[in-house]
Amino acid sequence: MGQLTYIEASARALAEEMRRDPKVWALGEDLGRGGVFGQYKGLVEEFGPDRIADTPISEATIMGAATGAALVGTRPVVEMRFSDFALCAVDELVNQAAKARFMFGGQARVPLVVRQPIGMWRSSAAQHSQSLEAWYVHIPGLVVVCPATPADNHGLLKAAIRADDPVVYMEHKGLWPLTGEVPDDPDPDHLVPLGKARVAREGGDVTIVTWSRSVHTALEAAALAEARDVSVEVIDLRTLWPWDQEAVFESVKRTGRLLVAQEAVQVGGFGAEVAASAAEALGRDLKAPVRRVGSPRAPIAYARPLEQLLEISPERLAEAAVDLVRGAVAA
Amino acid sequence: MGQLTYIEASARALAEEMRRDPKVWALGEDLGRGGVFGQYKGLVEEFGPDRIADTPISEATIMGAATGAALVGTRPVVEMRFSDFALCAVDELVNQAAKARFMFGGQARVPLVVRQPIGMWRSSAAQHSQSLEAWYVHIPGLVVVCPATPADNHGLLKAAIRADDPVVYMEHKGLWPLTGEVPDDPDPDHLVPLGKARVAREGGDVTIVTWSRSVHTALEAAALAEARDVSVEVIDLRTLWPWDQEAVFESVKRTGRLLVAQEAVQVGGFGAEVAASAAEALGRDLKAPVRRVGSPRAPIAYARPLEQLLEISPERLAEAAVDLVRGAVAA
Amino acid sequence: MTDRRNIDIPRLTAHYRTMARIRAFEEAAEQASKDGLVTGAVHLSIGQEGIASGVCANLTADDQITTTHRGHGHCIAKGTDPGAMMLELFGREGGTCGGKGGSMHIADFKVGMLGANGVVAAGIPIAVGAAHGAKLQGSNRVVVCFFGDGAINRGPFLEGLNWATIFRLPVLFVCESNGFASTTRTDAVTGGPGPVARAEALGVRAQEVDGNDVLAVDEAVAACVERMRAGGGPEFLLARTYRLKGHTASDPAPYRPADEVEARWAEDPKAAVARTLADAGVDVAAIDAEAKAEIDGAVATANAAGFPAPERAYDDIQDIGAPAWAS
Amino acid sequence: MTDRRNIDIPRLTAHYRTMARIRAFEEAAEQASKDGLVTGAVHLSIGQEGIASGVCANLTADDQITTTHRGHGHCIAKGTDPGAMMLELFGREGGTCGGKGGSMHIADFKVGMLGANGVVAAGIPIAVGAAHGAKLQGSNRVVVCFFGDGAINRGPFLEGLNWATIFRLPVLFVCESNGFASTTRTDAVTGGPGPVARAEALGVRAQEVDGNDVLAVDEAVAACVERMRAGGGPEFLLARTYRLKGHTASDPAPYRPADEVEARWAEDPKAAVARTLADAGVDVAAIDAEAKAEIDGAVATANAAGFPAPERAYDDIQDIGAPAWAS
Ligand SMILES: Cc1ncc(C[n+]2csc(CCOP(=O)(O)OP(=O)(O)O)c2C)c(N)n1
Ligand SMILES: Cc1ncc(C[n+]2csc(CCOP(=O)(O)OP(=O)(O)O)c2C)c(N)n1
Ligand SMILES: [Mg+2]
Ligand SMILES: [Mg+2]
Repeated sequence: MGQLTYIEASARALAEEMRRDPKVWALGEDLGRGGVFGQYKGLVEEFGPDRIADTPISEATIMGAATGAALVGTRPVVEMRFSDFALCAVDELVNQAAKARFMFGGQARVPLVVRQPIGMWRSSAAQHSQSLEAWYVHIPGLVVVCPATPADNHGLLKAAIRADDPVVYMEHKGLWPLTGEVPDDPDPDHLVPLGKARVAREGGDVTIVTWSRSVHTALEAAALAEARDVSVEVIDLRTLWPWDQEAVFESVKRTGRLLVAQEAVQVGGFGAEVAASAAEALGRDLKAPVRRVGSPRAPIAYARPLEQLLEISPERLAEAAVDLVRGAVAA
Repeated sequence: MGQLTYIEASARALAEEMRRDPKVWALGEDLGRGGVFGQYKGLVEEFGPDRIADTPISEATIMGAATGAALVGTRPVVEMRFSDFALCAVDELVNQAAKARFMFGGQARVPLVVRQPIGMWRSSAAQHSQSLEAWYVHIPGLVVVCPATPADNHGLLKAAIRADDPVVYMEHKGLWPLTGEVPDDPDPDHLVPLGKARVAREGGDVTIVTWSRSVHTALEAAALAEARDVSVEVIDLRTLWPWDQEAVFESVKRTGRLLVAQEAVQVGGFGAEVAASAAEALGRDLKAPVRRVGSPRAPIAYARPLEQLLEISPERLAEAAVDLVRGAVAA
Repeated sequence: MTDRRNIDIPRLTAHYRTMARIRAFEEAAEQASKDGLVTGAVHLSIGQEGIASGVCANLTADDQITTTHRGHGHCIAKGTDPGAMMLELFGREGGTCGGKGGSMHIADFKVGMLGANGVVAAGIPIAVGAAHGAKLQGSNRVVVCFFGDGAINRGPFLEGLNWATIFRLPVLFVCESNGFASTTRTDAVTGGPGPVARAEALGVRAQEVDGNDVLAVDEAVAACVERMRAGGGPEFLLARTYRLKGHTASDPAPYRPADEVEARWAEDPKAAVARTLADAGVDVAAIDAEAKAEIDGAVATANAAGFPAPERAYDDIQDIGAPAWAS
Repeated sequence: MTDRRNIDIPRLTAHYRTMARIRAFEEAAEQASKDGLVTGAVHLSIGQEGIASGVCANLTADDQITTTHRGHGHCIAKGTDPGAMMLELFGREGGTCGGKGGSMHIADFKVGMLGANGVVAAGIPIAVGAAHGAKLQGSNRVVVCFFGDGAINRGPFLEGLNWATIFRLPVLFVCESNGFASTTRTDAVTGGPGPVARAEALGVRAQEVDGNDVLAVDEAVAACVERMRAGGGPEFLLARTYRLKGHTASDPAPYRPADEVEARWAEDPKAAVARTLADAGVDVAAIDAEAKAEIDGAVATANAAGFPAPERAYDDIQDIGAPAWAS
């Protein structure tokens, strides 16, 4: 095992897959100089400019050309830079890439990964901070992945690249420098399977279901709650579609309480799907009503104190977890 | 009162508002010949080609130019033809129009309506049938309206045009020919208020919350359920953001049961927000777990029998309503 | 028609056969739409057959095309079986896409037909990407991207042509300029000197051709394909034609004068070829009859075929996370 | 510098004052960014001041502009108070947007500054729409749309210019060609003969100018504005310049050779004006000092100012359906 940052883990994953499979290539703006965050550092030197392709600022065509190139048998990894810019390429992703396999009756597949860095980060303001994972979960044909750790950004990116369908791969900008263990000399086929959640912390009183950077917030909240004698289980979903209902339901059945934590706008966020599904399936088995914590329905402000206000804090999450348990006891 | 179709009601609403306020204008493809569905019939004759503007096939710029024109004080009504094509203009709507007022600290407003016809309709297949209302509900800054009747397509469109923020206005293609009463010689200021639901049918055992064309499916389902001694209340939300929580919660508190019915893909659909909110707020007051009915997470198929399979039927909805009541009795 | 003295009659006859099959298909599709047998929208390419045939005659089976909502002719010219296409229009089992796509999403990957498209101009980046794929794969296949004169006002036109230029990709962009985008005259919404100038400004070698002259199209495209195979990069062809029918099979097109349409019927590219061939002694009526028989058979087969099984609505979505079918 | 014999010294002095204020602002913003006082990304327009000043000197208070992520200079030249801008960069109360937008979303509607933009090319349709609004309102104001050489590869460039042509709108498109789009040389990703040809192919009257020569810009724009006010429709100006700094204040730009940058510093447009004015006896050091004093004050004020009240995160979202603030 070795220590890698979240960003290094992704670069290694991509390099490993490119070595393994000559059909894999990457395209996007500035990749030849390592990409805007350095995710592609060193790759053009190893793989050359055909496979680490610098593109014009043409998001629609980056996405659309990747779709065409995938339809004819290559395996593109698309870099969208900020998930917000992927909004310039929605027809290409949602109307074309996601639907081609189905519309064409299974004649072709669209094996591509579209990397869409998400999240609030250093006063990036309203057009560089969004977390729109809920949108892509709603679109048939797409797989949606949100890694929270370096190990997952290695293993999930590899799995995503090997998937034969379009995968929306959302890294969190705030996690780039996060360091963690990543298998050093891995079995080249060591992947983190898509669709499987991870129990990030075990607990017995309440289950926090979360993903992406909020996993770390939830872990901090769990520590705070523990100090108040509330035992929190934290489930890192890792893949949002398909999400691991089995793992979530097993845990919630055990704890009797579900708290969904998300950085995204709570209204219409993916947390609604998790909460609604649990409420439907587990109904009266719950010891307390399901609960969501997320961002208010507000554009993301620039000023750092306002931006921070929109982030879910460990304190707020811990409070909600404790409330759920205490409230249920009282009920 | 007079009988108008849903499509005629919208044309009359637009004409009335254009007469009232010279700042109102409409833009989109083919409007000068009445628009692709005839929603603009007769308008260019009355208002001329500057105010009923024919545009090139440039959805991004239709939306973006409308945003610019709204910022400087005009009130554009944008026609997107099929909501699916609005996916070519997402940056303009979501990153620009929805956020400008906030990002600029309230210096300017973006009073525009973007009409996005939705829904399955006569084998329109995967790229002409989507119902993506959930996406826009998730975006701060936007109002989202889904009229279900001719009267509402008159009163809500007028209210949307008078709103000072961007309104995503989603008519259902399958409702164009629907006939209904619309005030004949209305008080020019008779509007249907945004954000207020309508009880489409009263009932005591279970509340179906729905919108758009599914309101009519729900009404048929209610009749079927009645024959099985289950009394269904049908709430037509009309506006999805802001949605009328008060009306929904009042009803669900009374009936103790909530069924959300939507034509959209159920996974990540707006129904998840309604169901999760009700589960959170009403919790153990419910006599049965919340329940959603919607489309499977599948692209919309062309063949009519497959398309119909994806639509929610009155039978399926009635079955779910009866189940909810019987299941609860059994529990 | 190109200079008659040097006409290659066998080649022109082959074109005529393709054009007759397309025409017969479109007329049958129109009728089936009017009869309510085809429920989805149908966009006819009647009057534009010369472009489809002239272009695709220069392609090998490996070469690929993308097309638009008005793509039946391109499919047939590229080698798709009209029987499977008619099944698709009828939404039946055995259709090119198993009845799941319909007219606007016909695809036939085994003949290099990478898909029609319901979104104007959306085929452009896809075609460019297919060519990018060919380049990465070291293949010398070429890609043809068909689109209408309405599509040149959407952003992907600029992005796609620029992309093809900078990556020096073997894509032939064919703009079928039929005068209309739905009910709108494209002249009224298109600024500047025209499509050729736009393409050249994006670095793409461009030329205009009479799209109603199949041999002129054929000749121009032969040269384009040769240059592309030699690594010359993208090409653009503006093919002028006219949409002889309405926007869809159910559009009577009241927005244009009858005499305008009548004058354009006099330039029907199929009739022009028929006259030349008849002069050369070819039995064009027999070709027409054969085409009609083939398509009549396709309609009969489609009409008799079953709808796809309901579980087909749930398959070919994605490997993981697809909904489960439970009758 | 344009022919020295006919130079209007007072006008050039006014330009110099504007350029000096922009330069001082950018240098202070760079420092504040390095000091961690400005948390969001800052894109400096150092070396591009001649374009901002040359263009905006021809606009009235009613005229409007849109700009990009690299828009500080345009704001100052259009009349926005640098003090309010600095407060905005610092995310403080009193900023142009109350601290809610930051550098990439500065707007100042009262001086016709309709907003910077965080999305490349997104200002193009907005500017076109603002001009469309002017036409509908019967106003004779004009709109200037600033964007970079990287933006001409996005679809809105084509759509927006075509739109301006067909509706004959008074928009001046100014492409600031500084050689780079982030770390990428724009030459490497831009096909064809260049921006002027692209604009002309879309029906827009276009010309190239030395963007480092403020008087050349001024003169060209004066003529553009005159033609636009007379109803001549859209205009395009390609202003060649160089991005003397990195992409952002934290980009050391290792991807370009030091001697290239050094050579370009020798063409610094501000220094060129300073030389001319000094020759004419103008005290440029005094202007520089005045600019620096103004901006130093702006920084001090910004640094001392309070952050916006937390409830500001919840206001100015929308009239109905906004989240409630509950401390
Ligand atoms: C992005 C988008 N906008 C609008 C439409 C609706 N639409 C379908 S075909 C068409 C006209 C297309 O004109 P053109 O490109 O000239 O092709 P033609 O129909 O003449 O073959 C329009 C506007 C669409 N399908 N996609
Ligand atoms: C649609 C979109 N894609 C990518 C980016 C990231 N980005 C910000 S500035 C920039 C370079 C822009 O280059 P240019 O237009 O030449 O402007 P300059 O920075 O040189 O002023 C890029 C790629 C963005 N903001 N928006
Ligand atoms: Mg056309
Ligand atoms: Mg640049």
